[in-house]
Amino acid sequence: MKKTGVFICHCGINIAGTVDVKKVARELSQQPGVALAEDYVYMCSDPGQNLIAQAIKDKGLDSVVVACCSPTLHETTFRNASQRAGLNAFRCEIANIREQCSWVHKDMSKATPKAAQIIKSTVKRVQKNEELEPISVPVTRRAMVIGGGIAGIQASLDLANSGYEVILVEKSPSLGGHMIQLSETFPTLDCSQCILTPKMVEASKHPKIKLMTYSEVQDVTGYVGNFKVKILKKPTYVDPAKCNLCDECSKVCPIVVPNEFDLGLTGRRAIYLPFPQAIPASYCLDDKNCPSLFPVACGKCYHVCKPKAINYDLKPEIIEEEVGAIIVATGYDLYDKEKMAEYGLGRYPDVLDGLQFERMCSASGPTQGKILRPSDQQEPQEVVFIQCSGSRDPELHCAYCSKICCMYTAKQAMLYKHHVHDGQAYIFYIDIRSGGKNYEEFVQRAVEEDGVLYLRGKVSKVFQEGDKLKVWGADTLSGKKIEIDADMVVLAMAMRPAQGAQELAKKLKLALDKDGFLAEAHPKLRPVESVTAGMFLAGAAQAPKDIPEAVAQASGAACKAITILSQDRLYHSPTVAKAVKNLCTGCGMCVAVCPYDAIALKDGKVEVNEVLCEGCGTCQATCLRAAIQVKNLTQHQLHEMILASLGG
Amino acid sequence: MTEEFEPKIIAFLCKWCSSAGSDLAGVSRMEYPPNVVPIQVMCSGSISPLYIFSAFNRGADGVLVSGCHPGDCHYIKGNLYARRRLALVKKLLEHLGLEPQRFRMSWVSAAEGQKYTQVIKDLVRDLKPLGPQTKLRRNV
Amino acid sequence: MDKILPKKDFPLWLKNLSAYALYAPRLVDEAWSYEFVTDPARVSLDYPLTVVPAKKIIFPQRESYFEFSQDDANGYRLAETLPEENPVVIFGVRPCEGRALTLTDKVFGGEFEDLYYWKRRRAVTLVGLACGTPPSPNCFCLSVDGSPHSREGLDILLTDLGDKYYVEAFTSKGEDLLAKGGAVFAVPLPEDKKAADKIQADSENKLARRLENIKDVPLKLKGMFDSSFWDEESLSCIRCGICTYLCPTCHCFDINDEVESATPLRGRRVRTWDTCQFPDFTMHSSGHNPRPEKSSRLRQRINHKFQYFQEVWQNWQCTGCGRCITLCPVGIDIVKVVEKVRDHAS
Amino acid sequence: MVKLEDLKEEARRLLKEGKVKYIIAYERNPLDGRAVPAFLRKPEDADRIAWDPTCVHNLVRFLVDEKRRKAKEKNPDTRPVGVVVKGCDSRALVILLQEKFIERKDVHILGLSCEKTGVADERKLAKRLKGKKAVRVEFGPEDNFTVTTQDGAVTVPAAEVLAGRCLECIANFPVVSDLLLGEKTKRTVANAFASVEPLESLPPEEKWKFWQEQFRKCIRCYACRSVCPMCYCDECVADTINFAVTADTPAEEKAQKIKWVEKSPLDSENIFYHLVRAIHLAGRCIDCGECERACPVNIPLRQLNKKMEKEAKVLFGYEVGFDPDKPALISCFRDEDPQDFIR
Repeated sequence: MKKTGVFICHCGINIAGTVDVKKVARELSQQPGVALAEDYVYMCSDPGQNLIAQAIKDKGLDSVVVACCSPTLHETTFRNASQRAGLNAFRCEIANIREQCSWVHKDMSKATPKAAQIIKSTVKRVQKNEELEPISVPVTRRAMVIGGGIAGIQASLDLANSGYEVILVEKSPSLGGHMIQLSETFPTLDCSQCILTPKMVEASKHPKIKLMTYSEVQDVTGYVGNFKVKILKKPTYVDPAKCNLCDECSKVCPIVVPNEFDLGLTGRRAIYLPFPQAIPASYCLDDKNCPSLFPVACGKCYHVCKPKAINYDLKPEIIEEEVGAIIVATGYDLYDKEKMAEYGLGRYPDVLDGLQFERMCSASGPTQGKILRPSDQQEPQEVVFIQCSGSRDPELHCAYCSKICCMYTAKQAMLYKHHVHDGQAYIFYIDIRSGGKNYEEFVQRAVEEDGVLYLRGKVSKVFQEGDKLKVWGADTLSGKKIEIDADMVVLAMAMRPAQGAQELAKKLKLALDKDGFLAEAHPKLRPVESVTAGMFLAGAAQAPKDIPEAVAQASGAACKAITILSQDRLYHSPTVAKAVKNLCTGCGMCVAVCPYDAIALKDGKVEVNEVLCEGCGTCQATCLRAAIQVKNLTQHQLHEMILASLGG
Repeated sequence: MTEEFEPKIIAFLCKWCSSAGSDLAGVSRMEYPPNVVPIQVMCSGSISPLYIFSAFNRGADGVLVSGCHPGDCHYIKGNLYARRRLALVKKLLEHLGLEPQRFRMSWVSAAEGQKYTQVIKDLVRDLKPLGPQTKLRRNV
Repeated sequence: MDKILPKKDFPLWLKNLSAYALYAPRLVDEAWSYEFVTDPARVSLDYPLTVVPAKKIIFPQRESYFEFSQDDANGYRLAETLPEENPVVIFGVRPCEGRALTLTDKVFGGEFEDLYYWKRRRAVTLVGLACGTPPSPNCFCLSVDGSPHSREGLDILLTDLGDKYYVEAFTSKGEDLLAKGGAVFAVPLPEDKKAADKIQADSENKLARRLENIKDVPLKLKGMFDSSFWDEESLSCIRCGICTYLCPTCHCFDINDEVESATPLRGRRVRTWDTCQFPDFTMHSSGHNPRPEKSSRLRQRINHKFQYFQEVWQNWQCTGCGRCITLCPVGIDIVKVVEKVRDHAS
Repeated sequence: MVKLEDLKEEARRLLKEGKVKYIIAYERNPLDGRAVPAFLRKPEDADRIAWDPTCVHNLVRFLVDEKRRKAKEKNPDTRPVGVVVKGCDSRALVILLQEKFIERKDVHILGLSCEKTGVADERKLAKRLKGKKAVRVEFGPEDNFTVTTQDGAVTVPAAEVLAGRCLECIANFPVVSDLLLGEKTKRTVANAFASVEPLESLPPEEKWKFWQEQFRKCIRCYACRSVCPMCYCDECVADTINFAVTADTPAEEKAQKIKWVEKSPLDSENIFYHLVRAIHLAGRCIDCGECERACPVNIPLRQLNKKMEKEAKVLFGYEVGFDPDKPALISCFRDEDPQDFIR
């Protein structure tokens, strides 16, 4: 016979005011396997906890039910108390008779039997609880950060400065991400490159950071604290240690392709320096565009390279690393050009996207900071900025708000005015969203100081007429149709997850939200954690963000990663699924439903990775044969609880 | 005048949303009928059709399964599996001739104490006129 | 006591039997079944064979042994739930089923009488119906020591003479039943007797199926216990319970406690039909199952009917009703199996 | 028209060349003309193969036995087993493949097209013949069956005696096979769920009355689950004792066996059993109709399974038993799955 102790808390009058605790205690003491049932005014008080501990020792209780408030409040308290008295913590369960009973009923004659039933059901459960110990796994105390933009750099620096080794993986040849492309940043108008390059340098020089540019994550296995990753290191064919940035190679290279850094506003050679401040500071031979590499047919760059930094024989390498935590900061890309045909992007040379305009404003950009029409290199006198190009349009484009466009459009209009004092900037907008420190003031400055004309409404069409761009729109405030003969149109394109992020998410087994951004574990309370334990999110990979937000989240993610890396061992709740192998037929339905990839088939039978399992029990309900059960909430226990709840 | 029929209801509440929502109803001192015995599970996705059949077999007059709203599931998508599985259960029970009101599913978030209260009130109100559930109930 | 009953007066007789619970064949969803008679006027014995044999009334699929309870006031309590001895009449029972009851009588009788069985058995009067033509294409009663007009186990035998029945009562229960009919019965004329005799005699020639020369089968079976014959024969068996549940001679049961409420404890102990064809029939709690394969279970069915029962009771435990043949979803044919045993080169 | 000789020839070849372990096919019982399952091992056994409208059985069921037998063998013969399948049977096989219970390499599928007809419902046929005994039923001419009784042969329009499942068939020829005989023209049915509609339209109380009478008849012989290729669990909810135990199963695990349902044929317990069976077959039942055919007391079990098949289609756009690589109905979901019943 089981020896269960039932401890009923009065919670002052919170419970005892509506539930006849003495009566419930009497009733429970009659239950099979219940060795004693006692009530006390405050079970969570020290004397209350001592009462439980004493009873465990004196009566040799093998399980305990504390009938009190919600388990979210004192489950840990009572489990610890039980443990101190020598009872396994998992043999203590809470019956919630306050929030779910005494507080919601007034009639004692009805609340009392309900409380008794809740406790009886809990008694049935606890009597079948296994003794469990937290699952413990060792931790590899290093981290991997994927993405070398501002978020990735920040996360890496925070981790490294806390003493943990970091592998920073960036798929392009240089650190910097999109931030390094920007001219000035809102709301302070400080130069983006000026504030970012020191951080890039710091990251590249940090003894704890292993920088892997031009590299991509190929495969991730393992689990929190113990990931094994395979990283593909693509060859740049140029040894950064030897490259002295003389530019001779580029000069002789016969191949010209659009320059990604300038978003096609300029060209580059097949061997090129990504941008002047690139880290690592080295040229890179782009083997996709060099037609003469396999086999080597041209060889011009090799011949002119004095330091002999070029080596055509380099091969892709797979680097294997072990890490305990992973931060994903893969950033964003702009919405596809082709999808914004209605505004003529890609069709008319003087219709630019926001990033192209940034490059144009940048002192290091294609026009050295002058704002010139790509078509005729003339200063535009009328510039139309169109916000929400692709955002907030559930029918045709993205349903979500890209969040940063209101601010950067204001900034860009302002920058335009600073360059072209007599020009006119128009901004079409749906709403102005300027929530953020000094953001609203910034927008007001654009209107008041720089005379930017804000037009509330959508643009229906942009088309070329002569050397002008006709912009047809509506001002919904005045209700008037608006036609502007613009010299340049700048589209605040929607942000979408970076190219390749989806495939990466698959490799990492991360969930995506409906828009393809990485899904956080909880939208409010776990915003930097991914659904997979040990993997964290930073920056625009999770949702559109501006720089301060991306940096804050990156530091948050680093800190979350440190909560793992700072441990010698990780402890995990042991109420996880377990396989009942002799019932398993290997159909794999549980494998398919597991949100954590914690279940696998081995030799035709199910196997649970206890470290990955979160104990949700979806597998248990899916299995047709009861071959997988969550410990301490098994089908058997639920069956008994149902019976007890119905009074039988 | 006979005493008014008081239905016996089992409510399977997911720990993270609906049980928390029910806790909130308590904390807010909302009031609802005492006919429901809650059973807290980790996720609505863990509710096997067997539990529902069994509850009816053992004399439940009504069964409620409540989970997180779609997209809010603590376990990402358990509630979406539950939604599909329990839709089938509901259709099956109705095909058999069980009154549709007897099996109910709801989404109640941790913030929806008011909604939980309403769900229980509605359920009890709907079940009272039906009287005891005898169709699936065992009578040995 | 022989009588004549005009078919049109059959309901009148039934109406006089209000002291009895009456059962007669009725077509329910295309399947014949012995059903409680609510309207005597609608009873007709013009039917072939029921799906479930009459054993379901005497040896019901679920029989309660006793009720148990435990509570503070009364402590433990057991209350036997013997069936009440209300008289029952079953009409239209085929002679093979009557014979089958004589076999189950042996099993439930003897030194340790099974009261639950006998309470019902003694209360029942069986009005048999001779088979003028075989009610099933798979009838083979003659081959297992029965006949289409066997009186064994029955109280009354009706022989269909077209518009009337030739009625023979040969037990006191049967005679009581005739007495209750009073004037509905006429005295048979000699030609009635002759007609009945002829129908009965002719019926023996109408059986399509025979199972002959089976005298040595028990011995043969004994030698074939470990034969691979059973593997081959049982290949198509799907391990359902049709052959045994619907067999009028099969009588195995299981005993379970059905708990209605754990606290306070309330429930009853019941016996239910069980069958050697279910894999759990022989399952031990240790996990050992002496008859884990369906081959061993088919063997058990044949052995029980054609060897063990002979050894213990000197009778075949089969009355040739053919139900198991007709209703087997995969066409396993007991006649063919036993013939193969007979012809098996040992 | 399926040429039986082609099937026999292929079976003969497979057996002769030792390509298969054995072949599960149909043969005719000479006594009553009905087809029964046959297990062919020798090339000459192929002569026994039958193919006619009495080939009702879903022979895929026997692959479950084969798998169990093989698991116990020390040095199992790893050659595939040949199996003759109709369209519906092949969909059952797809489910077994989908659930990884059977591997494709372990089975050699001899597919037969039911073309424009299907199999006969024995009860309908008996009624049509008004007591006369069929000794042989054959396909053709055209959409008819030729039924031979003691009084000679008659032509019966197939539609009059077709099994209910065939009237609502959505795969008149196998969807997976190694050899496929007969016409491969997809037959379309106007309404694949017509049979459940009358019951669906009844108010709850009348539905209940219908089912109560049906389930009251149940004798729990479990022919329905025994004949079903999908009911391959080692241990069923309906079994009262723990099955999947071995000599070394610990006592705690044995004690985990839940008595969900009593063995007693009480209304409530019969219903419980059939409810569980129906929900466990949701998204798995391919309507071979064998449970309904095997039921000795004629409970219309297809009404339950067909209803679930219909809901899978209507609610979730899920068609059962066509694609072995698809996830099971209940191990996937769509964002747009209906939730109007959730409030």
